[in-house]
Amino acid sequence: MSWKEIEKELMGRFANDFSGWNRPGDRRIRVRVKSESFSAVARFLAGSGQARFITATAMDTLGAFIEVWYHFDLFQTPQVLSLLVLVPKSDPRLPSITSVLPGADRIEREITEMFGVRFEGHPRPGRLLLPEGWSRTVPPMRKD
Amino acid sequence: MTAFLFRLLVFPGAAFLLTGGILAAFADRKITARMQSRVGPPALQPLYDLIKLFAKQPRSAEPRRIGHSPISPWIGLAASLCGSAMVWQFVFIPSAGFRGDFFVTTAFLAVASLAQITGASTTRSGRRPARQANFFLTAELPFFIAAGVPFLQAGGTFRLGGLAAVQSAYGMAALSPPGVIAFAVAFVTAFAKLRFAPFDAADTGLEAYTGPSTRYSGFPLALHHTARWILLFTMPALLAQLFLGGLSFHVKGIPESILKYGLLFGAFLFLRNSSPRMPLSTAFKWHLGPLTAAALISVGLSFLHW
Amino acid sequence: MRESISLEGMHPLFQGGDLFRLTVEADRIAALDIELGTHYRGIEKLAETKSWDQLPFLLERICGMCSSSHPAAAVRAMEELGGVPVPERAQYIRTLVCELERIQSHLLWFGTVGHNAGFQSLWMWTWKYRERICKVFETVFGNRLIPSVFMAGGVRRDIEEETIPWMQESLDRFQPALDLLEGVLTGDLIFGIRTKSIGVLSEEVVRKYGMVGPAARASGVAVDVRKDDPYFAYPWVDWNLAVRQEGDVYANAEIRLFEMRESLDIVRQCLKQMKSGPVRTDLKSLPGGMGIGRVEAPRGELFYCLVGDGTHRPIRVQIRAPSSANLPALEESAVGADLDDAAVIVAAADPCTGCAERMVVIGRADPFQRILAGVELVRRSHRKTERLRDERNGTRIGADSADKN
Amino acid sequence: MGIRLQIVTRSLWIYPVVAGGCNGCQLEILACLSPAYDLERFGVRLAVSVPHADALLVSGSMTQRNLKRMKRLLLEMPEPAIVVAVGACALGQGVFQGSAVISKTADAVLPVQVYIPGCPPKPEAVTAGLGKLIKLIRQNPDR
Repeated sequence: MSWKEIEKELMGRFANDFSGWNRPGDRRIRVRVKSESFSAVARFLAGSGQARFITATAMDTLGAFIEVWYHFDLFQTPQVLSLLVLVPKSDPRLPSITSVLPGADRIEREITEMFGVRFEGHPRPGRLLLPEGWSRTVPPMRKD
Repeated sequence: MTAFLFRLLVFPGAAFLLTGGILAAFADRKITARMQSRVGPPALQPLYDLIKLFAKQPRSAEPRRIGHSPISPWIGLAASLCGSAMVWQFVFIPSAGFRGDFFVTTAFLAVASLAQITGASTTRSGRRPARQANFFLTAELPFFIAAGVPFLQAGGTFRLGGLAAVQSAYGMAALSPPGVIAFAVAFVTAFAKLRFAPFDAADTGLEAYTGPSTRYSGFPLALHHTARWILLFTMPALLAQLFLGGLSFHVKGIPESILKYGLLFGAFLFLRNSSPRMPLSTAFKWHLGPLTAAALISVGLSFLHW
Repeated sequence: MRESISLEGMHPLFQGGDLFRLTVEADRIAALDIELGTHYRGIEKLAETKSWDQLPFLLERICGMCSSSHPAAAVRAMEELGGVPVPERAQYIRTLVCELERIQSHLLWFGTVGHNAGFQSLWMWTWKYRERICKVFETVFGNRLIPSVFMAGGVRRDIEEETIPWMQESLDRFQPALDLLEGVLTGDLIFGIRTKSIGVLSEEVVRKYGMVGPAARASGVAVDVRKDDPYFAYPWVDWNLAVRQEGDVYANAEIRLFEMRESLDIVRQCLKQMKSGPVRTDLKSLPGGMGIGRVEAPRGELFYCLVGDGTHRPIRVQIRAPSSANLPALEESAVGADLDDAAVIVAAADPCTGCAERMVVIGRADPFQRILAGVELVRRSHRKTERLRDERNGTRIGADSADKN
Repeated sequence: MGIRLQIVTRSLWIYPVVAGGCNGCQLEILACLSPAYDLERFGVRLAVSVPHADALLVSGSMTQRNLKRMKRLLLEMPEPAIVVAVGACALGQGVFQGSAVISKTADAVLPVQVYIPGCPPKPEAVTAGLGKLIKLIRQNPDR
């Protein structure tokens, strides 16, 4: 299956969950995904065998949401697919994708520690491991 | 009595061996450095190291470990001194040998090597050194069998002292077909006794355990090093005595002896510095398989008077 | 009997570290835990306080071994963010620096694998030749390890025309290193025994964990950012990608040797093709938005995601180092290997903790409580056995006394 | 103590340790032992483990997680023990100044006797630093 077909199927299957599909330059694809359907998209991408999970970027843009970008490398193309999931600060929860993409294990724990986003269904949610005796209760990368 | 004390403490004994050991250690480090295209340590560097280690004092605040009870370095040093003193005595005074002295010598040398490994049992874990000791004994087996070959050829007296005289009369053991095989086997297994790569065992631990001496410090470590250096000093002499007609110190024999000793010593260092270490499991198989078989074949051949 | 071993002091670059913990059962590795976090310096947070221009100086110091790849990826991200054009000569210089760094990093790999296999001389020999690369860096850019050439929009320092013949000569004098390593790979029986079918990573595992770099290419997955997402001067020079199927340490060595050859070739081509011209475009400020930069560091794909808000500073710097993608698979692949090979496997995975720990924090309980002497470990495990036995018998006495000890 | 230190200068076994940093200083210290510089000329050797070491070469920024470890390493070294701080990070936090997890310099944690600046210090600088240390001890053994 080539990426073109995957893209078509992705658009067909998750048309209602995607918004703002844009391409800044010919090598990047950015799209927003609804947080409830994100794990289905991730499972689809993992199953397609044409995408490699790179990492996830969480950031606090001082709004009501924490932005979490999931980056996928698409094989045989120079493209990077970035999926944006918005997590409300009032209830920071996301489904864990570690079971389908084991490479996400560490970055999910890292985001938990640094941003306080809980990943539900993570197989071994390590507790906050900044230096021992890290006393501050606010996750260090949060800006509020 | 004085003659015995002199032999024990000065001439083929402690003082001579210590000097020889330091020289051997220096030669080892210098040749290794040259092979690695470095300059290498100044002369007497091993002596400075020893003095320094004797002067070091473990901190009192350090948690006590059994590794610091200096029993096995003492045993190692004592055995290494006794075994080496015997070998060198037979080199210099061939008449000093007695029937079966070969067994006594090899037993001492075996204990010396073994004590270095038991040192490891007091470090991080007891299990792995047990495996190393096991391995060491498997290396000792082919060595022992192979070392028996020249004695069988010489009439089965197992007298290390007189072996050189017999060989000078009837030719070197290493020139007969069983002797060649036995020499090769003894040479390879000597690496295990010296704890040199590629055929050694104990330092395989260095890869995972940083070696038996890792938790010693100061005085016990100095003993440990001395025992090892003395073994290194003696091993070429032992092999020469067994297979190459011995080292002789008559005027016309000196160049030949130096050549024999130097070649053996150089061969040890060259091989050790130009190849990685065998994994323990492979070395196990080598020792118990082909090497023991080759040693047995050479014994069989020498019974057939080849 | 299970026992726990720390590989402290095993890796010459991480002496004193307590990074790898092995659990061993009957001389086989039952588990390998990688405990990062001791080198965690909070760089991603710190980076938010630096201006765009200061950023490369901080990022270079994430890791001394891939000190050029980090700023390279960062400037790629910045240039994508701002749409900054980069002069051709600058691209050649960047490529050259990255490739020289790859050569020295791969040499280090050979050295550490040799060291851990008990081949001290190989360690010394590789350092001898690595020194030549350092010398080139020092002469041309002023620092042996951290050349500080990268900046958004170009390079900080030009290569003077007079030094180019000297550089070419230095590279020619580097050739013996490759011949030496070739000799070790093909001619050394014991090196073969130590590395063939050791630490095998299957293609499946590589894909599952999303591994990158030489480790992935040794297992038959042809991922290389230089080919997939061409950048700098890579499209303009001629080079090949090596892929092996075996996935063992030996295949890793072959891949790295091949890459060193190719890198040397790329550097020569860069020196030949470089035309004089400007080496940087001035950069006033960067707009808001997200920029992604990827480069092929010596250990694999290095990923940067920079977010700016139009001011002179980034508001988010996200770094994904190749080691943090490759090391998790090690925890799986090392299981079942012989204890003798543990050191070689770990060295061959090319752990770069400086990179991996710039952010990732992994670990369980307080590590300092677990640094125990071997005797203590054995005693503890005995105690635990007793406790478990007692628990099974319905008594809790053993457990209580064990806790008091 | 004085004589002991004098002896140590003849065979200084070093144990480089990274207290949370980029390994650059570590690379340069190891480069000192490599063929191009070869500190073994002066009897300097790489110690296999801390109990063998005479000098602890600390490099890298002291991250909070490393503080206890550094103290433990110092305790394991037999007397006389010398501590050398190598590189900008160990001397004064270097480029990581301001990070929340780095609060101390090496000399706030360990009894540092010699400072070798640089980011990373060149092998020549490390060699010179150790040479100065040796000279200092020989001239003034009681410190």
